[in-house]
Amino acid sequence: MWTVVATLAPIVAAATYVFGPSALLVMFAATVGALVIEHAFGRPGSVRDGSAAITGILLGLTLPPGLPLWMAFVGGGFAIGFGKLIFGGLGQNIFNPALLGRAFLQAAFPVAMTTWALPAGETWWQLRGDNLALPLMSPTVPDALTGATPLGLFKFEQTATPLWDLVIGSSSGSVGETSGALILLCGAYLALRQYLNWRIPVGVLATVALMAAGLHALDAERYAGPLVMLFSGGLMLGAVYMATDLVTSPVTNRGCWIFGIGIGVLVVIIRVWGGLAEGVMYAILLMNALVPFINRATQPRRFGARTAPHTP
Amino acid sequence: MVAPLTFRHGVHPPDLKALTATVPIRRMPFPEEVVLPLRQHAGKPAQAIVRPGDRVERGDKVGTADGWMSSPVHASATGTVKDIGLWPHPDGMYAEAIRIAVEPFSPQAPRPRLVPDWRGLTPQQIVQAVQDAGVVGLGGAAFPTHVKLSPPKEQPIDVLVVNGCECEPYLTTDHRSMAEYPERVHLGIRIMMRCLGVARAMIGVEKNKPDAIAALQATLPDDLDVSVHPVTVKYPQGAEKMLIAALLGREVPSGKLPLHVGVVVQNAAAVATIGEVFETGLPLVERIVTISGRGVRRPANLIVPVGTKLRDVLAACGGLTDDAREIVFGGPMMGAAQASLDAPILKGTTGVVVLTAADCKPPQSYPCIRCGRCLDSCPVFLNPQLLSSLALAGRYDEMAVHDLADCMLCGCCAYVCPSNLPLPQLFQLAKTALRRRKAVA
Amino acid sequence: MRDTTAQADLLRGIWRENPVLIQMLGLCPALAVTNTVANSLAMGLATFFVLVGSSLLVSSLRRLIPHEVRISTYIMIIATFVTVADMGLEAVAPDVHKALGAFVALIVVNCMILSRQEAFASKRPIGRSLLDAAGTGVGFLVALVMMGGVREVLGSGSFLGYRLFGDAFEPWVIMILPPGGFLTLGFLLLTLSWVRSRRAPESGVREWPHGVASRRAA
Amino acid sequence: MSGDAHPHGTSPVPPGAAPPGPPRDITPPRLLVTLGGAGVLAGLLIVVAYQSTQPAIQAHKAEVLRAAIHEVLKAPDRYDTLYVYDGALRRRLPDGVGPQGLETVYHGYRGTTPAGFAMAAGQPGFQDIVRLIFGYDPATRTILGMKVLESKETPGLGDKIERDTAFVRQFDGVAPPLSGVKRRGGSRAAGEIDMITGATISSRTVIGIINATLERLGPALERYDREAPR
Amino acid sequence: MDAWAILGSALILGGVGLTFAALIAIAHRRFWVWEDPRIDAVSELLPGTNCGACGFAGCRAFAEALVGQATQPATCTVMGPGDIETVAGFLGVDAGETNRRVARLLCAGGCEVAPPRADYRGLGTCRAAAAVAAGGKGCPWGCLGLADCQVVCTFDAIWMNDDDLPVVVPELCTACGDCVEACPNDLFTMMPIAHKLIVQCRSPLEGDAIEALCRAACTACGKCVQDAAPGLIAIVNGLAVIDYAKHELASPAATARCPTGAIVWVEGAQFAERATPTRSAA
Amino acid sequence: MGNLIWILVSAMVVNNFTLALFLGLCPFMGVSARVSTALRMGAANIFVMTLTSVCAWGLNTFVLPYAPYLRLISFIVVIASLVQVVEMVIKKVSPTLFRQLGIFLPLITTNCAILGLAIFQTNRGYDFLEGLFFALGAGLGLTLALVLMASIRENTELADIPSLARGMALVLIIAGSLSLAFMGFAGLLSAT
Ligand SMILES: Cc1cc2nc3c(=O)[nH]c(=O)nc-3n(C[C@H](O)[C@H](O)[C@H](O)COP(=O)(O)O)c2cc1C
Ligand SMILES: Cc1cc2nc3c(=O)[nH]c(=O)nc-3n(C[C@H](O)[C@H](O)[C@H](O)COP(=O)(O)O)c2cc1C
Ligand SMILES: Cc1cc2nc3c(=O)[nH]c(=O)nc-3n(C[C@H](O)[C@H](O)[C@H](O)COP(=O)(O)O)c2cc1C
Ligand SMILES: Cc1cc2nc3c(=O)[nH]c(=O)nc-3n(C[C@H](O)[C@H](O)[C@H](O)CO)c2cc1C
Ligand code: SF4
Ligand code: SF4
Ligand code: SF4
Ligand code: SF4
Ligand code: FES
Repeated sequence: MWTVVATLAPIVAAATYVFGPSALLVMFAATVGALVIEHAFGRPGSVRDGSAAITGILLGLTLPPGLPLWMAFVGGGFAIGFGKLIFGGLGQNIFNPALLGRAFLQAAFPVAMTTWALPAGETWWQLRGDNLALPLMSPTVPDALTGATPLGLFKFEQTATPLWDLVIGSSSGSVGETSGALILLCGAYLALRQYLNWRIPVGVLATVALMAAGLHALDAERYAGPLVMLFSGGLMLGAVYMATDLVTSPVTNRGCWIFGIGIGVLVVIIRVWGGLAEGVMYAILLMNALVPFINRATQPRRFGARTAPHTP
Repeated sequence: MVAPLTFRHGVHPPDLKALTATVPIRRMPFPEEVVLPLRQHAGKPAQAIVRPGDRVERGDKVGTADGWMSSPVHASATGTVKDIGLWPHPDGMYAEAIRIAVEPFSPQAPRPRLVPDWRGLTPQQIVQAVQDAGVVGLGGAAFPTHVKLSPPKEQPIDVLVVNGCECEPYLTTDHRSMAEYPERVHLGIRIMMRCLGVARAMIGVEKNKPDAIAALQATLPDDLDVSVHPVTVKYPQGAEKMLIAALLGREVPSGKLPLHVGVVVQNAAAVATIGEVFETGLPLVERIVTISGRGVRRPANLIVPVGTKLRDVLAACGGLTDDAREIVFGGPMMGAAQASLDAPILKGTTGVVVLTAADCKPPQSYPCIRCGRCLDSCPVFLNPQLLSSLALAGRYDEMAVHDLADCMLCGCCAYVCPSNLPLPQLFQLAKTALRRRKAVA
Repeated sequence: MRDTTAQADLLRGIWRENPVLIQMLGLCPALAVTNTVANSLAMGLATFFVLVGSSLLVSSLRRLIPHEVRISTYIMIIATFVTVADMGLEAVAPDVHKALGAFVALIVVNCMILSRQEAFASKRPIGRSLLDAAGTGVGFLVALVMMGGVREVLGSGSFLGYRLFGDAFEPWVIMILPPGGFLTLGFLLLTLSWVRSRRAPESGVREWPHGVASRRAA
Repeated sequence: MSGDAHPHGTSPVPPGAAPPGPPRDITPPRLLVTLGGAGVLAGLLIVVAYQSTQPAIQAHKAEVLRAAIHEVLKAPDRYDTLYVYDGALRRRLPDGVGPQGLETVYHGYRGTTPAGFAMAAGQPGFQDIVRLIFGYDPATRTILGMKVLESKETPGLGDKIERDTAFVRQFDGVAPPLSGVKRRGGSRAAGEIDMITGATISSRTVIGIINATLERLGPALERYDREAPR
Repeated sequence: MDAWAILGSALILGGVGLTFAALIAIAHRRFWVWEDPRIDAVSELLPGTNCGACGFAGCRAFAEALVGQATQPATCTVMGPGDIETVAGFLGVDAGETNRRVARLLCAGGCEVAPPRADYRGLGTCRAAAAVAAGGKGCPWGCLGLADCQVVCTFDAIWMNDDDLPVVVPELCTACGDCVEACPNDLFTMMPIAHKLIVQCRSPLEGDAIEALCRAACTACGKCVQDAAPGLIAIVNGLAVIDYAKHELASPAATARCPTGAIVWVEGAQFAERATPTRSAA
Repeated sequence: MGNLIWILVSAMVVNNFTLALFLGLCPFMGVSARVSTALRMGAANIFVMTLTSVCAWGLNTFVLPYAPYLRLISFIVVIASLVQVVEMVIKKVSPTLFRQLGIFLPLITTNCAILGLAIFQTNRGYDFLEGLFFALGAGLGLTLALVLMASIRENTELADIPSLARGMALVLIIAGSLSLAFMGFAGLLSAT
């Protein structure tokens, strides 16, 4: 698990570079929240297996940089407590804890969770929002700092964002929505080290790309192109780090294909026809709920089940 | 059809065979006492035909086969029967065993020709001779060879497969026997082909034994269709179903035996033994055993009288090192851990591996994280992840539904499991539990 | 059903067999309308009225009602009271009625009420049935107010409309949304069983091993 | 038979009462009497309740409606209810046609001068149907006001369409067709409505409802307004 | 209007009621399946643990059997005498006589008296241990002390004492037989609580051979055979075997000279909390 | 047509009866332990809901205009009686199915989901076809929720749930998580 933490380091660094100290603070708060709960209610010493840390960091990566720290902390706690420990701790949970934590935050504090800070310009050291709002108190957002996410812009204001900004991640969005290229790199490494099943990210990204291409061909005005779709929002992070959570993804390879493709389809549906600008989180959670089913449906065919054709 | 020369899934554990791969086979001195359990083979135990106080000579029959699915036991040393009673068995329980006090200064010369010369015997007579010689499989289950040699009529056999893979780490028994006694292997093959009336024999040897392959190639008989096949080095290549898949591309139906696809599989050492038995006329009273592992001072390939106590065998190899931790009969993947140094070497004991603390997996293990790697390693394509969680919940009947019976306890899943779960142990206990239930019902 | 004293009949439903927290009956209203304490109270009272009323009628008619049509009859009786309650509420407190929406009408099908008729009122004398109904009704009310309390305090930062934390408080909107309902009840149950486990300490059962347990060496 | 009278005080059915024999024959008459009786009884109860509560309820309903119209028509002195019948507004319907299921429009007057029309309509929003009422004056071709009647939008986001006065005010006196824009600050062109950040969909829904309704009824309104009886 | 409304509604509802009464009456005539109401009543009286110790598939099945006079209330091992009486009285049948049985452990070799010969590092369950070199316990027949039986016992009738031996609390044991099924070494048997003389050993080994492994073992010395009533006890391959058919002849005397205390006279539970290899246990 | 689709989808996922509107929770908690049962329960629900929708439409068009105050009681009585008849039929035809869903049939009859369907359909003035789609969507949504919950619960049986959470607490929290996930469908197909 700590290997995974290590591969997250460059992404964290990039996020800090783009969004300034706020990003670091938010991720830190989320991780602390996760670790505290894990330590309080988890099995003795289970903090050391590193999974709680991963959950926390990944949660942090999915939050807006300007989020008050206490919210991030609450999110981390919820993710571990209700997302994981309730099910019996490591390896037993159904839903991806980090995303469950995010879903909780988004439903609890929709406003704070949909006010997106602009990337840090020359004022790098400046906080990207009211990070330091008192616990339980609402943030006071300096309006100048906020903007809309590329997806929001496209969906609700029909204004596209230059692709290059997306690829290098210099556009407003959640902490982790930085450089897709970098995330892909780390993902490739993890896949090589067999920490994740490459079929899932490939399934997700390919599906999204194909569907987006199709729609774009139909009506370039209404539907964004495949590359924009791929590199905008949390898709990269989700496909590489969240959908691939070993625990909450299918165990069979065929299952992983189905899982990945399903996520891809849902992402496109929610992004294009849904009420929300971004659908990765919900897509993954919904597919998580289906995993028991998928596993059951894709049992391997045991050796010798085929009646031997041999007749000497 | 084109043979793939390997099978799907499986794992690549480091084969730590270097310790003994080049060590020539040597004979160990006779111990003061040998213990001959009557249950050394699959099937019914033999029945003692000697009494305490009797004097027996090396090769004499001391226990007779109890019916067809059984095999006799022969004295592996000249001496007097001390006692017949319960004695620690390598399986951890106690079992009826004949204890023989070995005569200190006996030449241990066997009586001449206890086994008839095979030439001029009919196949049936040869099979009978094989049973009387107490020959059983030396590759694992110690299955009585004569049973294999007389397949039911309705099941025509067309190939004899000699299993020289020896995929377990450390072990070099088959390797050395093939390298040093290729003629015996070929003689054994000749005899078995005669009995089975098959025209074709294939020897499967993993590529990591070039000298054995060379030796066998060099001595190939020109009047028989025998071929040597270097197969991929992968565990469990030696599992007969996997080997058959590799050599012939045939898939043994689950729950069925090799003979259902017209094949008989016999382990290389066992074949060599058959050759030896008919050559020397001495029944199966000793076998080649690899004593290896970092926990033993002088690893070796020994010719060990059947029934020699573990303690004596180890002594013959300079004893244990200080950090020796765990003693295993068979290989580290499938072998059975030993609790008592009094347990005797059996006919089916392929090797003795002494693991140091560094070698054996740490006991600490984590909950399953559903990574699914076990599914990708299981050569019989089961779902160890599901099976293990069912086992931990004690729901054995559902495990049976999920083909627990097909699990051959090869240990691939445990080998890859990042959570270090003792999966085969779980499956083993589930199997025993189910068997008990059936017995009760 | 064991023999019971009058007092037991009354108290049972309030806590030990609380319809919502223990028996998991009548969950829909318990989750749907408890986003504020006021609504919870209104709902609880309406249900109480219906429960008592119909228990009274059912147990007094219990000898006349043929077994085969009992369900229909009970429902008819209950439905009558609900209609009355519905109209009454709408006339007296239109805003609350609007807030509760269809759920006042849905009291008819509150499983709890029917199950009380089936399990108790149809078999016991009037007095007992009334006690039982009252107890259960109060139990329901208690549960609803607990839910409503948690959800309103977190979800709006107020209790019965009084703001508790001042204006800067950031409401936890989720508590008012559907997931909040489920999570709150789940959390309540957790707390309850925690309290219970505190009362009756674990009988030192060894936990079934996860992974490998190292055996004590002798 | 009372349960607690039972010797063991435990059984709902005392020993004697359960004839282990064939089904005790059930008599249709008894069934009919019971259910019928219960029905009649229930009917009486309900109607009494109905009679006694109706006035209050109706009054309240009327009051709510009045208040809404009052708000979106900017306090008219009176209003009369018009029905939309085959594409035209009618004060009274031809005989034989009941008011059920007909769309209603309220025509307000200040003194004797028409003060615009108020009409209610709905469309799916972010969560569920959003229903609102708005006032429109064909003479000036401007919207007079908008009020959300019912919505299940998210508290804190979507429900700003009713709570956020800044948003609601925007509708006073704008000229349809409306169009939603998202500009932070800056001035608005004619017919532009600044949408609520974080609740674009709800905002759009409101705008959509008004546009659609006017598109549907606009002509009728104007015609009626022209030949309206002063 | 009022009068009309009232009458109308009353009529409508009455009509509705009538229609459905009729409908149901018909349906009822054609489809009704009669079911003895006493079955419900009885199953309400039963404990509802569905343990199956009565030999029926759960409490309701038992209730049906009871009503059908196919069995007797007392065969339920969970109900106390009072409740059994209640049921019997309710059905007006005879309760039947209770022969309560409890699970007895045929081993006294806890970790103190029967030490391990090897250190077992594996899954902490008896089943798992038994599969690996008999769990490394000196006596492979003996109790492994890893508490599978305690885990399966749904009635919390088993707890492990300081000596890692399972202690069965007779008052709680319902003879459900789960522990018998659970124990990999078949160390539990169901015994009538009346049987007080028990040989707590299963090893066929004799004399020093076993005493070396377990200080509480039956060494087959035969002293108990002499001390007991003739024919009550016999030595059968390495074990003292009691003929329970003759149990009424039994007396604590038989345990008097047992060198290891393998044979005991049990009142109540077999072992004490702090177990020592004493002769007759608490 | 688009309208019909929206009604279906909205009733199925956006405003899922169980996860968003809290209707029919008792059966949802009760029969969601096994997937097989959940499926059957779902089927039963779809059936009864369609039945209900038709009844409600009938009553709304033919009876209630003349006696509005009888709405609730006539709904419930009609539905209840119809389903009791169905119940008897099933009991006769397939005793096994009856044993599996037996006690729940009366519960279905008188469960919030059914009556709620009727009431919503009335409040929104759906016509016959719209009503059918509404019922279908609601039924499908209910089945979806049931089956998802069941498959998850079967999984958690194998996990060692902390003793505190065993039973309903866990089920509720899973339900909460599901309903969180379903929020992703919010605004689907709405007029954007
Ligand atoms: C019950 C049983 C019956 C068998 N019968 C035959 C047989 O009739 N002929 C044969 O060639 N092998 C027979 N086999 C031997 C198997 O093919 C296999 O060689 C033996 O089980 C040892 O395999 P292993 O070492 O992979 O466990 C039998 C095995 C078992 C367990
Ligand atoms: C996992 C596994 C690995 C095995 N590996 C070998 C092996 O390496 N060499 C071998 O001769 N037999 C091996 N066996 C036994 C063979 O399957 C087969 O039983 C044996 O070759 C039959 O010959 P025998 O009857 O002389 O033992 C293995 C069995 C299993 C289940
Ligand atoms: C929990 C939650 C509730 C929401 N509620 C609403 C809502 O009631 N109305 C709405 O239009 N959008 C709602 N949104 C949708 C998002 O805010 C969406 O991003 C927004 O409509 C886009 O507008 P923006 O580009 O100004 O952020 C909600 C989102 C979430 C996560
Ligand atoms: C490639 C990879 C991705 C992971 N993604 C997540 C994640 O999205 N959320 C999470 O809580 N844990 C994640 N984990 C860590 C770990 O699987 C998880 O936290 C715990 O198992 C609880 O689900 C991930 C682990 C790996 C190896
Ligand atoms: S031990 Fe069984 S389950 Fe595991 S890999 Fe081998 S055959 Fe498959
Ligand atoms: S390899 Fe181990 S951790 Fe991975 S799924 Fe299989 S059992 Fe679970
Ligand atoms: S009696 Fe059996 S199950 Fe119980 S602890 Fe001993 S060995 Fe384990
Ligand atoms: S010898 Fe007897 S008493 Fe001792 S451990 Fe073995 S079985 Fe138990
Ligand atoms: S209260 Fe809604 S189904 Fe029970």
